[in-house]
Amino acid sequence: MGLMQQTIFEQAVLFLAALVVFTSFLMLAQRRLFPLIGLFAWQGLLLAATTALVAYNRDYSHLYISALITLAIKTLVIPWMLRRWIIQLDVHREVESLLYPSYVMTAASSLVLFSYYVVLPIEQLSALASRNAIAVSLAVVLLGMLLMITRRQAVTHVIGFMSIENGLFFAVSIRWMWTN
Amino acid sequence: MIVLCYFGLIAALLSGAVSLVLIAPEWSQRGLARLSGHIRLQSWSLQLTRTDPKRFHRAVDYGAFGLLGLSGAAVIASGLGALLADNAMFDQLPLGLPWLRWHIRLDALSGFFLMVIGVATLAVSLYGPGYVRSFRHGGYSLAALGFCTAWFIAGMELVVISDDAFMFMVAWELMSVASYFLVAFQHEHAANRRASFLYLLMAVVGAIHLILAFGVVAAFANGFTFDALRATHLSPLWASIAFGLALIGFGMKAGLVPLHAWLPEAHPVAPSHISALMSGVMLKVAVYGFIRFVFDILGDGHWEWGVCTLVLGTASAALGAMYAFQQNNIKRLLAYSSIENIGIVFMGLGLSMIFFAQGHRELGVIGLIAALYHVVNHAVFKTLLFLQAGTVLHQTHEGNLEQLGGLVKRLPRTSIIVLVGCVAISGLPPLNGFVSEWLTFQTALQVSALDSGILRSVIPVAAALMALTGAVTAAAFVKVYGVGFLGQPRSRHAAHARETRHLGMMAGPAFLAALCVLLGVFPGVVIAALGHVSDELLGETLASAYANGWLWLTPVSQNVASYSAPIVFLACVAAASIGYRLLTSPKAVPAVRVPRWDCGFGGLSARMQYTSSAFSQPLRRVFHPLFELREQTVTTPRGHLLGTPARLDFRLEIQDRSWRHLYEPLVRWIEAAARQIGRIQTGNIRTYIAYSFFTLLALLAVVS
Amino acid sequence: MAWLISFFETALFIALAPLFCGWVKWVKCLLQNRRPPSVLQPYRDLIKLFRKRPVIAAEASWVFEAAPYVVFVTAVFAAGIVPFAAHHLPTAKVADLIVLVGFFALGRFFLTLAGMDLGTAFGGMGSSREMMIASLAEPAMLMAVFTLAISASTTNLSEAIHWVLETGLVLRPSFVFALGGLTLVAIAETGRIPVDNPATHLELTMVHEAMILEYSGKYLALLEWGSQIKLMLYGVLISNIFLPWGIAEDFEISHLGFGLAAIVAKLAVLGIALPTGETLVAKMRVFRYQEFLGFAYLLSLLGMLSHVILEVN
Amino acid sequence: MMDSRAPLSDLHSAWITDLRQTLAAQGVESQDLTGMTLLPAAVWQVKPDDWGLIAREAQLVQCRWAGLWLDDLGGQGFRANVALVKHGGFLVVRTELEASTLKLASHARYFPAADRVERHAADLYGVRFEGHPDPRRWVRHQAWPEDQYPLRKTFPAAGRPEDRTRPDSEYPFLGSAAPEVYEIPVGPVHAGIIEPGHFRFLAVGETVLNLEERLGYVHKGIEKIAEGRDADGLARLAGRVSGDSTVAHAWAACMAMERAYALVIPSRGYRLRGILAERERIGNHLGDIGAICNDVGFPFANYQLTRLREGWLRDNAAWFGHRLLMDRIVPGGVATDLRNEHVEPMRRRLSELATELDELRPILDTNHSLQDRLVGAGMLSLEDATSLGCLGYVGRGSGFDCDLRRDRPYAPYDELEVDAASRREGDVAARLNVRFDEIGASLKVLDQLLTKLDSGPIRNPWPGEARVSEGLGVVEGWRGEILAYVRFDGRGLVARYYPRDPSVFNWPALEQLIHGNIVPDFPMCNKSVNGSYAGHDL
Repeated sequence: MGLMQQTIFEQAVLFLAALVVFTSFLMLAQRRLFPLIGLFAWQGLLLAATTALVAYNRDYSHLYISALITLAIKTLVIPWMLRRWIIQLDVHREVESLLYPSYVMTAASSLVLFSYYVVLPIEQLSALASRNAIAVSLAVVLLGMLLMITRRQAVTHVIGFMSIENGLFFAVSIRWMWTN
Repeated sequence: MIVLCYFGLIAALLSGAVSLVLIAPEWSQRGLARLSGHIRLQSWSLQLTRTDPKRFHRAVDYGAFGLLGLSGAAVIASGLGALLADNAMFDQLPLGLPWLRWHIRLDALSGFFLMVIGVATLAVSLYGPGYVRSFRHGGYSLAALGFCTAWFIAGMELVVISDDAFMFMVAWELMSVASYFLVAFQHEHAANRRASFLYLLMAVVGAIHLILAFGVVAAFANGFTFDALRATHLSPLWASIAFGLALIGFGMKAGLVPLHAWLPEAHPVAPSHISALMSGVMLKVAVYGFIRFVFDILGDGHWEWGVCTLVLGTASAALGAMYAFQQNNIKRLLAYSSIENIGIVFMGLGLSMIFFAQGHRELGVIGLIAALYHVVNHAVFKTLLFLQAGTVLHQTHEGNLEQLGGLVKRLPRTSIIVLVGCVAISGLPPLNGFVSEWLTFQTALQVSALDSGILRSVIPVAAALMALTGAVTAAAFVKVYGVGFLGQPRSRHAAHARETRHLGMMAGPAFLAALCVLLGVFPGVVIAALGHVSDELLGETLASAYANGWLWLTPVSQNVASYSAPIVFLACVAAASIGYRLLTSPKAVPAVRVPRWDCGFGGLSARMQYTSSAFSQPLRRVFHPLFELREQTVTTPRGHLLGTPARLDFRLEIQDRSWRHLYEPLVRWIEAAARQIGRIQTGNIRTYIAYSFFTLLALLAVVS
Repeated sequence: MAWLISFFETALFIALAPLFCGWVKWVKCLLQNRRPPSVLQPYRDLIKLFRKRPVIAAEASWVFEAAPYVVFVTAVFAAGIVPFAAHHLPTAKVADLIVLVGFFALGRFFLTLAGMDLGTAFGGMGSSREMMIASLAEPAMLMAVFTLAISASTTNLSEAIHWVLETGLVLRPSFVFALGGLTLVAIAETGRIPVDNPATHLELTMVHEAMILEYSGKYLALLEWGSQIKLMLYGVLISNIFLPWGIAEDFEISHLGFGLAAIVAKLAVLGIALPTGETLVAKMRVFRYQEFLGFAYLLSLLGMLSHVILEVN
Repeated sequence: MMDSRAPLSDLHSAWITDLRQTLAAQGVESQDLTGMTLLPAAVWQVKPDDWGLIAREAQLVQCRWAGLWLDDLGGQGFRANVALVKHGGFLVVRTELEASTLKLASHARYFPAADRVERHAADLYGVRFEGHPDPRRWVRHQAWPEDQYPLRKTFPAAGRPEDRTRPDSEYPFLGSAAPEVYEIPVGPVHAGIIEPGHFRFLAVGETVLNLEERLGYVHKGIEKIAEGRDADGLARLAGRVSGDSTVAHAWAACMAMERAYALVIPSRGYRLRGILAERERIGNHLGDIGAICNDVGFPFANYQLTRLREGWLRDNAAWFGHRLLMDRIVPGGVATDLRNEHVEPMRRRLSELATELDELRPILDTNHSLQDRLVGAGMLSLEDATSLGCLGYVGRGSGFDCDLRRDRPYAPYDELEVDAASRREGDVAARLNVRFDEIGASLKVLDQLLTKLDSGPIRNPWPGEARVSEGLGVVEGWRGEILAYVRFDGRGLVARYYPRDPSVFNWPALEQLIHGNIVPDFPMCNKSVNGSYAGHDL
């Protein structure tokens, strides 16, 4: 079952999944704090969009609420608070030096592949697309951990931690898409 | 066919014998005269005897290399015959152990490699007489050189046709030992002695692995012939062990990363035509051994083996190219580039093994053919480039790019041939290097046929690294040509170089350059011939590749990918001729010749052009984790620290990482072990007697 | 017939390349609050250069004179392969995407050699930088090509376009990533900001311009034209692979006309996007190229991964 | 209004007293001429043998070495002067030399800043500086023979030019024996429309190992052709020492002449001079900021700032009659008055410019791609800036903070508040930001000046009598402190004019700050220093 056999909604959800991973990668590569927060907000936005899409497609009204809350908290409130925090701490000019960014990126790509490999044998997830989406969520979680490992700044750690949470949340909301 | 092959062998050995007469010129001259007197060549021999030793030497050189050329031609003919024949040919030689005669087998695979050996030998035999002359003044023993060269070539030929493990190993050792002496030929330099020792060490270690590999298979077989080995069925574990040993053994000879460190030390220090043979051919013999052992003797492979091979191949290709780019010595650069090319060959083989093990036989064939195609391509252009590096060395006495420059004006014909070689080795259309790299890419592109998602995503990464390799190789050869041949001469030697007057030194490389073009323009023909090899090994041919006629190369089908080398070449020729007409047409406004732009300062010097180290610096800086870099700038101030310094020194050392992380620990370990053993050897006679005594006791205990 | 159309199309491509360049310059001038020159200015420049008497350094070898021809001819060949207004061309069968990359590499090989031919510091500098960019761009480019080729299971450009058209609009994350990767590679390979500044006069910062610093007259014209073709080629490649809609599927005159109009429209849009991007950023420091092209590689790799993970069975 | 003849205040002269005591303890006899000439500087006359000791002790008390000029007294030997500065207090030490023993101890060992100035003097006077680390020619190129020294009075002003000057390709640049190192010759003819100068890099790949400048291509013989001019003529000449600093150089020369004649000019004249100088400062900084951005391939900023600068220059033309304000400053005051109806438009333009810059600056500040190029590139340490005595934005970008308008304010700055911008980072970004801050500060100064602008005459007539006198003028130009020395010969004509542009001390800084940078960053670093070729070569 390839991409072409799926409905446009399912395609869109998978597309959003890919974008979520992409934001995680960008976060790993970003060395300045403000853009990092921006990326985190974008990830939240994508998450909210995915949830809303699932809600619309499967007609789950409770997911709309979840999407709204995500939008409010992850895209607006938390980034705003982090911004303020950074300005108060006066660390916004700092540029974190990334030792060997290429190694980190290689590790990140391998993690994506690894999560795919790990999810592969799970038989219960009958719908293949669902399985792949779960792989994506796992990848987001792992990338969030990598972000925390490779950085020193506390703010980055917080963002990494919340990006892990994003991954978990994504897995949950995406499950609704393919459950009956 | 076999007879032709024997003829080739005998011609090679005779050439060695001819060279030996140089040991005692006086004696042999007389002997030769007497001998020729018997066969009525009195006048010729008398003339020879009377004339000065110079002419005698020249005659011997021509004789020896002529015989080598004969050997090459014979081997090409017999190889071609074997390649195109339907069945393999067998024979036994009355040599070897009493219970194990030497078995000979000439099939498509050996035929193909015989041809590769033959082509290079032929080119070297044309080139050799002019080149070795310079060694005569250096007081080197040309007899030893000729003798070892002959045995070296004979050894390679024997390896390729041997059909039992015992003969294989004997021939292999013959090849190794002969080439060791060649590496040690100019032994007055400490670096050369070190390189040759390292080479010998690695050859021995490699041979031990090979013996073990054959031993593992032979342990389950009844006999040492390849037929017997082929017939055995090994358990996956033992098969994997045998594969691993073979990979190390052959990989060491072939120069796979990380077993490669000896190669860039050993290959460049030999005389250039020997370097050409070592890089161009001997590495291929190792590839032959690997193919014979893995595809033929072990038979059904596992995909994990393929992944191992692919990973090692990719690493060799990428690192080889990187290290090559950083070299300033032409021959060292070429040696590193051999590692890179062997890497590409192994990538093809690895892909082939993966596809084959996964049940896609027809795709496996593309990989194998891509690898074999690259084998012959590399043999052609690497031999060419090494020979031309020899010419440069011969004419300028300078092998360091930092001291060359401007040779395109001084050596116009040589530089055109080198340019062909550089374009070919950089994998650019329409020459041969491109075709095999294209085929390897096409193999990698078929990953969607595989079930495993991991393989589907790992193989493209390997292919992307191969693209990196290609680009870096192109950069390396832009450096060779741009720094060495273009620009202004950087030293007196380079400024006064002259074109060689020896016709053979031009003819050998020119022959190879023509082959570069032919192999690039008619891939269909080559692939059709290689089909025999794949048919024999995998039971498949790549008929689809030339299904749409000789004009088109379509490895899978025309819809998937197609490349028409002849059309591209024709278009190139047409464009070139139109361009040339436009350039030389009388109507065109002739260009004004003025000095270069010097920013109005008043003249540029040769110091004001990019150097070799400078050219490769950006990539050195980007990929610095791959190198052991030591860069140091020392300035001597004049009076105060802020003025123009009185003197500025710069030192740059670039080393392979494998030295520090693999070889130096190994060497330390060996030295420690030697010290332990040294402790046993106290030098005291009583201790030795004690050893003997206890040994005796132990033996007695065992016997009783 | 097909061959004829193919030749005609290539000729049109070559003829339109300066126009595209002029358009890009025109838009850029407007964006920078300047009064733009006519979009036909590149033609005038080319004509002027072709008429001028070329000046060549006395130290130049034949490589120097041959290189502009090689660069131009490889660009023309590449233009011949890429479907412009129609696909299913016979020329697309002569060479596939990988050969296209090979042609570019061949042109670059000779251009870099020409940069080193005179033995000036600037030429060598340009060549060395060009080779670094090429080495870093090549893997990214190939990865993007691979993503496309594996999805469409062909490296033949016509076939790939056919496949995209046939499957219709599918939201493929892999294609979006590959598009991103290929765009970055295109920026690097055509020497646009932020990798190279085509408008600079500072010898020490140049890449492409440093290599051709010593050229004049018809040689310079050929090189300029060649790079204009290359710029447009990447534009056509990107728009026709990722948004092939509108391209003529057969050789009917009306379809061809529509195809031409479609590609011109797509290029016009690209010609606005490119200078907009260029206006927003400064040229990168030389040793940031690795990060830029590493990012291109990462995008392409993500394309490949999302293809493997999300799009196929 | 401050009297230009006022002697040094205690604040400015305490160190001079200390230094004199230290020197006296070492047996250096010095004759104190303070107050008799060259006010407001302190002046000592010493013996030639003590010349080196002065430098050693001055270095120990951390003086800034601010210039050296020789003077051919015409048959009565030569006089050498060196200017030393600390806390805004000037000390001129001079010595008399016999024509037969024209040699002095070199100061370059203690003050690297003296290196090229001494070579310049050696080339033009034939004086030998003993212990000078660098024996190579500096300014002479091949224009006149070995034993000819054009600044001696015996040398004709027209010179003895050859038909065609040979190229200077034999100059012994620093080379390296290492085969990996190559040389990049750049200039004197550049691809852009800039002044001529030759740069010789030693590099491996992209990494610059060393940079050597070779200037002197715009040596116009300013010092020679100044001889024999009257005051007006000298002011015109001074305005042409360096075209972009025409106001500052003219002002410095006029200040020197006015001090020599003890001429006080009307207060409106001072204020107008201030307005002209600040306008010149802002115009040049606008151009520089744009040019730096253009050199990193960010033409957007360049076009915006060029637009602003163009408007600024057109205003100059409309209000003062010259775009670059050339010849507006004349001995005794200024040549053009600012009409009253122009005051309000000017004030309006000031606030307009401030608004535009407030919009533009955040765009540049937050553009990562731009900041990535500027931040960290071309680092000049405070230590190097101090020993080279870097002036203006170059010194202030590295935290070497000297601004004459604040340290020792001359009219009209003594009645104004001047915020001298300073940064510590020392990189290109810091020099760019100093320029931005200076524009802001200058806008404020202009505003104050416009407020204080009273009515009255703008120029006092130049006194008719001729006298033998000398004067020292020091002003803060847009590049930094400009020093001018003028001696009148007793016929009302100039006998010696020495303008010292700040570029003299900023050019060597470029050689230092390029270390460890990459070749393609050089244009940007060069532009961030933006030394004047013409002002340096004279």
